[in-house]
Amino acid sequence: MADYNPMELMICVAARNLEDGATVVVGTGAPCAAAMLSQKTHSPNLCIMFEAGGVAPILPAMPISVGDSRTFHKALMASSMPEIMETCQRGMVDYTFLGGAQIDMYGNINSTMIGSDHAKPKVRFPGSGGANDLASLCWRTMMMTVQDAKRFTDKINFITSPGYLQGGNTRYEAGLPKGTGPYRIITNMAIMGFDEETKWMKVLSINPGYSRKDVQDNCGFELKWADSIADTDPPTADELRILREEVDPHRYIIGR
Amino acid sequence: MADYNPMELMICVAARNLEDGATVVVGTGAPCAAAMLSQKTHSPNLCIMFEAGGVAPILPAMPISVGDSRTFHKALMASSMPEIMETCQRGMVDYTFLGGAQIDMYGNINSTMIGSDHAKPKVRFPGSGGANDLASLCWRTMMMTVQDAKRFTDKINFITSPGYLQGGNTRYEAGLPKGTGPYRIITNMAIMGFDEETKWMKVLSINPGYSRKDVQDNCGFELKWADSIADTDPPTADELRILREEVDPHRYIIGR
Amino acid sequence: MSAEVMEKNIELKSGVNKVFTDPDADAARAYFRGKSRALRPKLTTVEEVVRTMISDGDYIAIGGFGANRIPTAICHEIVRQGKKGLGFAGHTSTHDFQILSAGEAFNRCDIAYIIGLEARGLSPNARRYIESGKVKLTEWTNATMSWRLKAAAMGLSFIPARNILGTDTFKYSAAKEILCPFTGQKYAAYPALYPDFAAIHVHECDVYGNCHVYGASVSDFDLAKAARRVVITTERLVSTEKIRQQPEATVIPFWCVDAVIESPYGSYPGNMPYEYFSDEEHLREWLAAEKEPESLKKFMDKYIYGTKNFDEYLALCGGTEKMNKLRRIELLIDKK
Amino acid sequence: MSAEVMEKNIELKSGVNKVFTDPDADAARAYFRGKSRALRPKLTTVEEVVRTMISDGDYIAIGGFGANRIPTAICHEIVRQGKKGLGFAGHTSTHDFQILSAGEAFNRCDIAYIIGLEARGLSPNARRYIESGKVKLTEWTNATMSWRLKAAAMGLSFIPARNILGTDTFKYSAAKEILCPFTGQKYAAYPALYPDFAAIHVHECDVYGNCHVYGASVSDFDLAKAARRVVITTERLVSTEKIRQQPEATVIPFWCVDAVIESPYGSYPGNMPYEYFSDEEHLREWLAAEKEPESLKKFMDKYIYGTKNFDEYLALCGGTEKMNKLRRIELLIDKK
Repeated sequence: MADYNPMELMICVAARNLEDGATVVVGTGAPCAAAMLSQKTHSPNLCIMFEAGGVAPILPAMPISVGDSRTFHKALMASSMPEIMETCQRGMVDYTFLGGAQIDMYGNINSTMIGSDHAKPKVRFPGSGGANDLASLCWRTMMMTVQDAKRFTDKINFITSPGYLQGGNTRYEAGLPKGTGPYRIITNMAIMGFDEETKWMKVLSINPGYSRKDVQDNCGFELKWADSIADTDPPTADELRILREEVDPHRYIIGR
Repeated sequence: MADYNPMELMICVAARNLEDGATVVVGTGAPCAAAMLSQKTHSPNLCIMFEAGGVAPILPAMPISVGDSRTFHKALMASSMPEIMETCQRGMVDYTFLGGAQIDMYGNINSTMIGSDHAKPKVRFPGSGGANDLASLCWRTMMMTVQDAKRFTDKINFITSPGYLQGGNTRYEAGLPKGTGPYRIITNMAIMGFDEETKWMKVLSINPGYSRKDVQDNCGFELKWADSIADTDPPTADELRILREEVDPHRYIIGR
Repeated sequence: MSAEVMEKNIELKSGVNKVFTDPDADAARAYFRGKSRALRPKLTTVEEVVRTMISDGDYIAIGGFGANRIPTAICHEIVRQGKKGLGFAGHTSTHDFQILSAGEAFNRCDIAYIIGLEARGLSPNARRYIESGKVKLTEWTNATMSWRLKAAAMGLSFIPARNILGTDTFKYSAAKEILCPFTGQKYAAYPALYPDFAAIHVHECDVYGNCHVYGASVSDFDLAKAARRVVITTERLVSTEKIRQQPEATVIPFWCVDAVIESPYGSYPGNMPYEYFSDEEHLREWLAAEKEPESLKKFMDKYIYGTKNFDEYLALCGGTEKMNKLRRIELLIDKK
Repeated sequence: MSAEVMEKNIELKSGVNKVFTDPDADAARAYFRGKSRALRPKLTTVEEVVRTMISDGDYIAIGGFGANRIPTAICHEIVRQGKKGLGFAGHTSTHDFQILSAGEAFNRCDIAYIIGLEARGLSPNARRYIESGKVKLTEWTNATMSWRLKAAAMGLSFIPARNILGTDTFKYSAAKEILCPFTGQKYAAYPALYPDFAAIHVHECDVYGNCHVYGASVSDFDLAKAARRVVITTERLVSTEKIRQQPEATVIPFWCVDAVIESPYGSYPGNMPYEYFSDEEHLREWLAAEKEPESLKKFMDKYIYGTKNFDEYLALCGGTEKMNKLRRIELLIDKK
């Protein structure tokens, strides 16, 4: 078995979830790496989009900003933020990736603040940026994150970006587009999906080297479990080689 | 005094109403000729716009269509219909010209149909096109038309484009932008404005060779009269020369 | 929402006519979810597109403005294949409307501008067709149709605007009055327009459908997004390398496009900016032929039903020599 | 409107925070009616623009995305002239937000993205400023801010959209829920954003303000229309003849623009597409200096308060040699 770090594992798992011919809006960092790896393995025609307007670039290097020159280098289109967001709203974007300081059992994500007074936050983060938009409007939202009991919490301080809100049908009752929502939460320990009815986070497979107990102990709420829990396939030698040599040769992301 | 025909008179009068530095959306024909004449006499920086997207072209010839190549020949911008219409809606367009089969005392215009059954019109016309939009959204609407008692009617069959609707404040109560409305009706016989309070059509000046009686007899409703009725200044020799030699040398419009 | 606004809500007016298409954004999303966004070559033929991408009863829209930059070959083929019962977006339509009316291809129509050919006059046959009462009509305006397409392009079911209020155009539309929740101002609300099918003619595109358009764009960039199925006819194919050299010039992206057809002189007898001017002589021939149903039938037999495809039509109309002449007019080398 | 919909109206939610600007479309129209649309030369200086076109308390917006294609000189000068009490559109803002925070220039902020510099980390000083409670905050998102500007560019007072519903982002916004009058679907309604002032950096424009922009345009074309007063800084002036050669490339028309400034390297230390890459070293220097208020004061004294203008700042940062280096990175000749 190849040796790899948790970031490499998460990127490889994420890449496998992006099928050929799909559209994905990514940010900088790990999501962009996952999309690039996917293109270089099984999805040559995965269409990568950036919220500032870049569409299907030939990425010469990792972008530093989702609006920098690299995001539309030899692109098929350099458009605008409304163009990308409206393409999402129209239902033409399949996937996106989000990050955040907290996530709850329904996949709601906080990237705004810690504390209880919005006017004077204890800790302030950047806010939604495009995260709420992409979580609201793309068909399937994924997250890559290191798992711990503080981050995976049932006491989320602020719902910046919608998961399944209060579970069940509450997401659609709130007015968000039908059929959208969190799809996969990819952590260093496991891969989670969501129960079809309750929309509660549900473990689908456990990563090599971790146990059920590890996964539950590092989560601040009770996890549901799929009927049969698979072992996550570790990164293949090919995936690792391409990721290390072609996608992120300077280890900007996988070296973190 | 120079010899001229009614179309030439109307175009010259219309041109005088377009001041330098203003914006005007025009169609083909007489309005376009008026705007061009205005540029070549006193308003070199009159900005001419066409609803299909052309902005400030250097017109090499009379356009046949408001979307043909001439409307954006060496233009400052070749944009889109929403761009032009939204510029109007934002309050950046000063003038427009409309035509129609009927006009009433409040400046409402019919270019849709004659008859009473919308589903099976007695006579069908093209409909609004951009006319309703421009009448709704530009600051000041003007009309050039030959005057007769059938066309100037208090029994308009269909209000395609809004004038002052039922007079008074009804235009603004209906939700149309404040301060907009019909400004001048330029006919072969007279120039009309609208009463500030009642918004009823009001004669401002009478064209050479016509009497008050002519003007009223060729109007299907009772006209109001300004306190002092001026004589319309006839086209000057300069205006006529430029109109005939530079604006419409082939007499496409002034030869009608 | 204040009691005052709620009370006002009760008095809000609606147009009396029909919305011919479903404005529901989730229904559109459900369709778009299944639409291919794969970067695959899409070259095909006019015959194939009209046969497989348009069914009787579909609601269609045609790009361009008037006779300028229109996909004439598609309009001909719709008539040639005898499509019937279509819905039609009569938005800045002139020669396209004239062709489809000659084939009596549609039975319901959203009207912004119909039956006219601008300064050229009115189409006698299109006028007869509309006055016959055979076509269900809903009134709108050019801006309104643009905004209905924009609402769809944005993935909405409605959009507010400030025109048409208080007029019969509103009364015979399917618009509804609404109030701004922030200012209380009255607005017209328009239902999003998601056509089943759209055909757009462009200057250049690659085999995937990434398009360049020069000159005024009218509403075509929104139309390409709003329509469920889109065919691009293009003056010429260009390489994808050329597209990638200037990504800001891509105005319609490949994922909107289902089919691509190379169609030189494709806007004939209309004007194609920077390429060729309209053939005013031939357009006059159309109008003259339309005066009587008999002469129109003869004309249509000769030019549409009697030709196999658009190339034959071009040849009948004067071929390369005529096209060169129209190019010289467009480029201001010759006067028309 | 049906009784059912009316009943539902009563339950429609509103965000709890403030709209910092007047969304009223007629108020905006009244301003735009008086705005000059004359085709007149508009060349001026950064000092003059900031002195005469921005008053304390105004609401301002800055073009570009993050540190990419931003009008840095205008941001510096706002701080240098000590403007106070501004409202700020925190839309895709990074280095611009960092500069204005260092000058404590604003006291209310519409938030989409603030205090961060994307992959580079968070600005310690901007974070302190926001966590101090000195700044009134209303939450939005990137798309929402884009759509608020689009609503203004369209001349509306509101626009509907399908994001943020059900979240705390909605709760701490000033949005309102509304229902589609056609489908009954719930939407978020956003108030149009008409900023008092906007500064946008472009690649090329003429003396009248007709602009070319290459690469992603973010929301700048809508921003140019939405703002009451607009200044364009440009990498280089071009002739109006060049503008007229390619009218479809004009993305901001002259009538939106009140002032034009030639500002080569004007997006430094940010990235200008096709021109020069960002100066990551200098941006790290900013972040390091911000760790303590004392070191930030020293840094600001050196780079902003101690320089007369943006040219002096560029010289301090390495002048032509540095700019050439950044161009080589941008063009992929050198690795960064």
